[in-house]
Amino acid sequence: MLYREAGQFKTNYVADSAIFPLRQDRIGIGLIIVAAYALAFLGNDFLLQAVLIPFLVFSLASIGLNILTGYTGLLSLGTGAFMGVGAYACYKLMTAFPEVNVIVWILMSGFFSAAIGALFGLPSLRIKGFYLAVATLAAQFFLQWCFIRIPWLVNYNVSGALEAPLRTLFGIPIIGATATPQTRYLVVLTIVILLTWLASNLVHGRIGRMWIAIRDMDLAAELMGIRPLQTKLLAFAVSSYYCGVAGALLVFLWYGGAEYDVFNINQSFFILFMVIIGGLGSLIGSFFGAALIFILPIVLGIVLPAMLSPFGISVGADVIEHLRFMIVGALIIFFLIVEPHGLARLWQIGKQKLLVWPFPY
Amino acid sequence: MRAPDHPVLSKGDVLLAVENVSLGFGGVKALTDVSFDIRKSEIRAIIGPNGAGKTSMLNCINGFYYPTEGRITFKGVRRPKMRPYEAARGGIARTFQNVALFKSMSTLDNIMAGRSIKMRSNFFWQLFRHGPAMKEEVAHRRFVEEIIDFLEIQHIRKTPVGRLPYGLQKRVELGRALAMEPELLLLDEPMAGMNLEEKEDMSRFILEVNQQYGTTIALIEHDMGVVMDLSDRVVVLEYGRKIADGTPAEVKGDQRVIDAYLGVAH
Amino acid sequence: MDILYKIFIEPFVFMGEAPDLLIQTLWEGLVSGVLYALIALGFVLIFKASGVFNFAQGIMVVFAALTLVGLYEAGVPAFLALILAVLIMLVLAVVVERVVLRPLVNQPDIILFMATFGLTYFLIGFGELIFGGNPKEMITSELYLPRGTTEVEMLGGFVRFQHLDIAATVIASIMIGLLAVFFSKTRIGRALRAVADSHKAALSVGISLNQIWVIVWFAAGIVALVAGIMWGARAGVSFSLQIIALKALPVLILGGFTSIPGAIIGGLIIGVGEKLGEFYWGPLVGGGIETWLAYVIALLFLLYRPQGLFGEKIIERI
Amino acid sequence: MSFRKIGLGLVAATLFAGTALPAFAQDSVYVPLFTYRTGPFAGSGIPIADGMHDYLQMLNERDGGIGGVKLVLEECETGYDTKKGVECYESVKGKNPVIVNPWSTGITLPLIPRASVDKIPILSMAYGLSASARGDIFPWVFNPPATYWDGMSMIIKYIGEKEGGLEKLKGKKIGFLHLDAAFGKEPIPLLQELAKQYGFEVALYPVAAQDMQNQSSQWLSVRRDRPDYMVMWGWGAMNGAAVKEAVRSGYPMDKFYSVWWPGEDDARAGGAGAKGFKMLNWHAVGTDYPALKDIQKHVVDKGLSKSPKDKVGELLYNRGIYNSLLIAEGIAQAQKLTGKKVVTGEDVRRGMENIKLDPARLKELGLEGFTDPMTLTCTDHNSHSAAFMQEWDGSKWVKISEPIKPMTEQVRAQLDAAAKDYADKNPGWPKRSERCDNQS
Repeated sequence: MLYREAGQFKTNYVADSAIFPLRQDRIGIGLIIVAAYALAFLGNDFLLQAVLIPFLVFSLASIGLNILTGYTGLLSLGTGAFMGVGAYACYKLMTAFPEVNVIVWILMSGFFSAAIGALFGLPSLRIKGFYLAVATLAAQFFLQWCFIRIPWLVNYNVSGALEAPLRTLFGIPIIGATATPQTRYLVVLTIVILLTWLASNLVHGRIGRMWIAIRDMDLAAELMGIRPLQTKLLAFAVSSYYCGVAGALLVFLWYGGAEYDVFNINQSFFILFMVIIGGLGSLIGSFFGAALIFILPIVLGIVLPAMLSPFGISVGADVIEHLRFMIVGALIIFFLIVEPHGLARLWQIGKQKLLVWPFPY
Repeated sequence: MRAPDHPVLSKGDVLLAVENVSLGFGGVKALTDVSFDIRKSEIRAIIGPNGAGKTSMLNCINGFYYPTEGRITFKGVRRPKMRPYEAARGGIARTFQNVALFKSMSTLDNIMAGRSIKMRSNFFWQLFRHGPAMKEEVAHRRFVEEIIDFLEIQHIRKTPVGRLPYGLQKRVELGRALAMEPELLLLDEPMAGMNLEEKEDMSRFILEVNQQYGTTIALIEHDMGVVMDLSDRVVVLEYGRKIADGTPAEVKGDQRVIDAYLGVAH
Repeated sequence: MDILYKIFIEPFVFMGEAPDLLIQTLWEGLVSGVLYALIALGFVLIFKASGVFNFAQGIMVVFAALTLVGLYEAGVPAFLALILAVLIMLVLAVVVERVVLRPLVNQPDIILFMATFGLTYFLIGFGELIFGGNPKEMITSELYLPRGTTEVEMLGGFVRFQHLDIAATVIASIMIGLLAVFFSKTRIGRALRAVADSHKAALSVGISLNQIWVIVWFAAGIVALVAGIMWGARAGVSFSLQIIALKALPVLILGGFTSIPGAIIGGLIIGVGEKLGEFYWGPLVGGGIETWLAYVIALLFLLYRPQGLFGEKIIERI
Repeated sequence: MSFRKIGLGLVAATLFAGTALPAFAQDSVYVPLFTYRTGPFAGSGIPIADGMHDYLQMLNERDGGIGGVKLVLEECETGYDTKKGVECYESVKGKNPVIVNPWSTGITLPLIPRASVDKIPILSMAYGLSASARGDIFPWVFNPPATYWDGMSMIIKYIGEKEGGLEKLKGKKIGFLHLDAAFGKEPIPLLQELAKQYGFEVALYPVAAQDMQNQSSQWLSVRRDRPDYMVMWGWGAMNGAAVKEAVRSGYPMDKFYSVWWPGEDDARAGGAGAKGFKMLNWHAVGTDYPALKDIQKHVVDKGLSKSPKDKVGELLYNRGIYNSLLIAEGIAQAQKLTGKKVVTGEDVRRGMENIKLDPARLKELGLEGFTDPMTLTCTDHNSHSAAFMQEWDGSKWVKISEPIKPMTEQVRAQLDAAAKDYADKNPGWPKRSERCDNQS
């Protein structure tokens, strides 16, 4: 009833090429953003610190990988390492120039991973598909080795790990032990909203069309004057930028210090799951995917024991973990079978049905 | 958009010259010593039986394959090892035998993608989708809408092309090629698999493009009727060799062409 | 200059000085190469016949070995356990075909690839649920696999050959030989090749795709079991083994995804290459380069030959 | 649109789980146990988890808890994965845990800065950040009974004694096989310092986590370099694989030493050839102690344990017991200090600083001779206890040395430098303001 296209006429091309042409969609997005900010004051520490902050961080990384794999069609298994580059770059920058606000460095750190990402994207001109995926594994393992072998990257810390020194914004701590989950959440939320908006602008414009063109039919794209190497490298760079910023947020605003192994191959797979389940080539899908892959196991960990206990079955944490693995695995297969284009497609179909509800024809 | 080092050509000048081109894959020869030219503003047909090397010829012209021997001169300049995107930027557009649209995009976006090389606004403005980026987007949108009107595909503007019937897909593909404002338009079997009505529409579009914008067109087509009606000159290939070249009437009367098409032994 | 000397001269001088160590290194590389190849073979079988890049091959190796050892620990005699493990791999193949592959027919490659990720997760959880997460010892002696070492004096030193490694090499070679015969001489094998070339063609000559898929997954399961026994005997059976299975990926890159001889030769190149690299050049940068060397070798190689060593040259058409 | 409903349900469930924490009865103490019975390190994790759980469960069954207060035990599965570990921490944080034991250096590091803010003490028993032994700088972190530097110095000392004095190490070569991670790399500076001091040579053999079970290159290098001794800092499947490779490559096992993490299974992996393999340890193996008998009686025989019966009393199982012994002592001391029965994290922090495991106390606990006496103070959160060397005789561990004291001087230097480094690099690191009941 409320979700209707009727009566909204576009009188110019600017309005017609808006990202959310429907007024209801714009209102919806606005409401979600307001609600997200409101959660900072309504949610408890567990919700903010253990659920929402990581969810946002992973969503950002998923957007990054989605730009590469979803929009440009280049499969990458090096996401974890590119996130790591961002985190290590951010640590070097913020300790070398403590006087500059750390938000600047978080946003700058992405440029380092963008450069590294573009470097490892070079083979993409000649290599395609799974071959390219294995090539990105080279980046994953090589960079991981660098993280652990170059003590300069962690300022020769004895712990050999990234530490999160106190950093403030307007005098309020945002990084370090004294930063409250609330402020961290607000910072992460703001950065994620900002970067999502930029990504959405990119993928809806000329550059986005070029990426999709390369993905859908790379030869035809080239015959239309789209330079394949530049376009692919741009995708690698932008994608890695997002992953890098996500990596910096992950270490400094979520964990508050981490070892190199948080950027291991499993992290890469983890993000890839999110992208695939959420929907290749969809920004909103990145959020759905992150929600399903990250939040679902947490919920299962809470719900499963509660569900089993009425039957007199009390299970250990390990069995819960096994069940979590099995359920997540089965769900991945289930979702792929039900909707190979991911949750985003389901969302879209739902919206379309809603548009014409209650008369489907 | 023409690069300054090219001479300004007028109608009838040689736009593209193919000289002694051969193309081989390993032991297989797809083209052998083919020479012909395409003049400014003409409609040039390339015909021949299946496997004659017609598509390979187009692939050589727009840089998708490099000829093993011979040379191709475009607007008086010979570019060895020209990459396909360089050809596109030089003004050669192309449609494909099997439709090669960007399936997940809408008709509008497909044609807009054809404008990519004409768009200049930088990455920064793209990020914000404001200022020059938005202005440019709207200007090109206007141009694309003209093409959409011209091809009479307004009603499918926002439909993903993957869902369109074949005939319409071919039309969208033509639109995408036109969006590049090419000097030379290569059409690879633009009417394959179409019914009579669709063929008539497509023929009309081709003629109009040629007449209105003066675009030079090279097309591959199997329907001899269409070829005879549309084209100014015809080149005939068989087994990778040129067997005839001339006006439709000349070619029609050529014994070798008749043999090739009817399969008479020499 | 010093660094150039260390990179280009010193390692070779050392090779000459201690030829026994060189032989030993080559032998170790050969053995791990064969074992990598064995894992890669599982990937190739499935990719060849169904176009699926089976990420779950690594966990299948672990799962097969765990089943074997788990059954034995539960009191089943060793050889019966072996037969049962084979049967369980058959069941797995049938289930995978029914539940995963059949509903996903004609989906893009990446979707099938992701589905095998789901399978991996499921098998990790399932395997740990049933067999527990603690590492187990492979039942080498019960399966009459040889133990012990032969020291051969040569070249002014000695080279140690583990009997187990020799056995692994021999068994792997036999496996590969059998598979080659299977593919080229039997009716089913030829059908598999037909499927690999074209699904439609296979259907048109009356070959059931479903059967073919069960057969290749079963074959891959057997290969996984053999790989699991060999790796398990070398390093113990535990879930961390599946990470080693990733090493099969650069092997595949080198050999091409569809070539059985490619997998073998790729495996040997990677195995020998990474051992030589680690042993002679690793110390220059503090060692541990083995983790990425294989991938970098594969990457450099790809730049030179994008379709792999034995992959067919791709002629792009449009 | 059932998916959306499911989604909404999930979100609601999360919100609910997050907000409405199960309210524990006021007469109990909540002790979360971070365990990893899954993942690549499960081989080490399972016996430790069993030991930790069974000892505390035994206290519940036999004594009704500690000081009459029941312990609420809850395992949280980390899989040795930092992400899940941090998630575990967040999920237990709201339930007023009295202490947290992360059982992974990777998980410990992010928790250290949080501990003082959340007022939850961290027990990282002989792992984690070595510098946290300094109670004056890290009041909330405890890592008894010895740091990795202590461990390294003890091994070198033992080797030196075998050679007939540390000065005899001159010209010898010691190989260091370690997990290529912060944990494995930590002792390197001390090892190099000692090498300089005593004139021996060090060869490093890093093993990457993903190549734990594929060590043939490292052992080839060992054969090339011919180190006189090998020292190992490994974890999980790495230990077993290393023992196997050592046997395979014919390295003399009696010259192969390890820090305190290998278990029986790791040594067994090497078969008969593993005989002579040595490792450092600070507590007994076996079940010949009243407390362990009680565990068998009250927990294992009642089917309350997950451990197979024959694994009770094995090395890593007893390691878990030691960990729980410290937790229980921390709680008991806290009760004594505060007079409260239901203690909080802040109380247990004070309690930990008052742990004094002297022979009398150990006897009281039914663990006489289980371990050497150990004392924690406000400044010393580690105690730098002595450990002994034990040898694998082919079927079990045999104690072969008296307690070896760490080289206090050298360790102290490393420790102070590291603590200073940490505080310097984390400006704003709070000065200790927590009260001290046990000034040493």
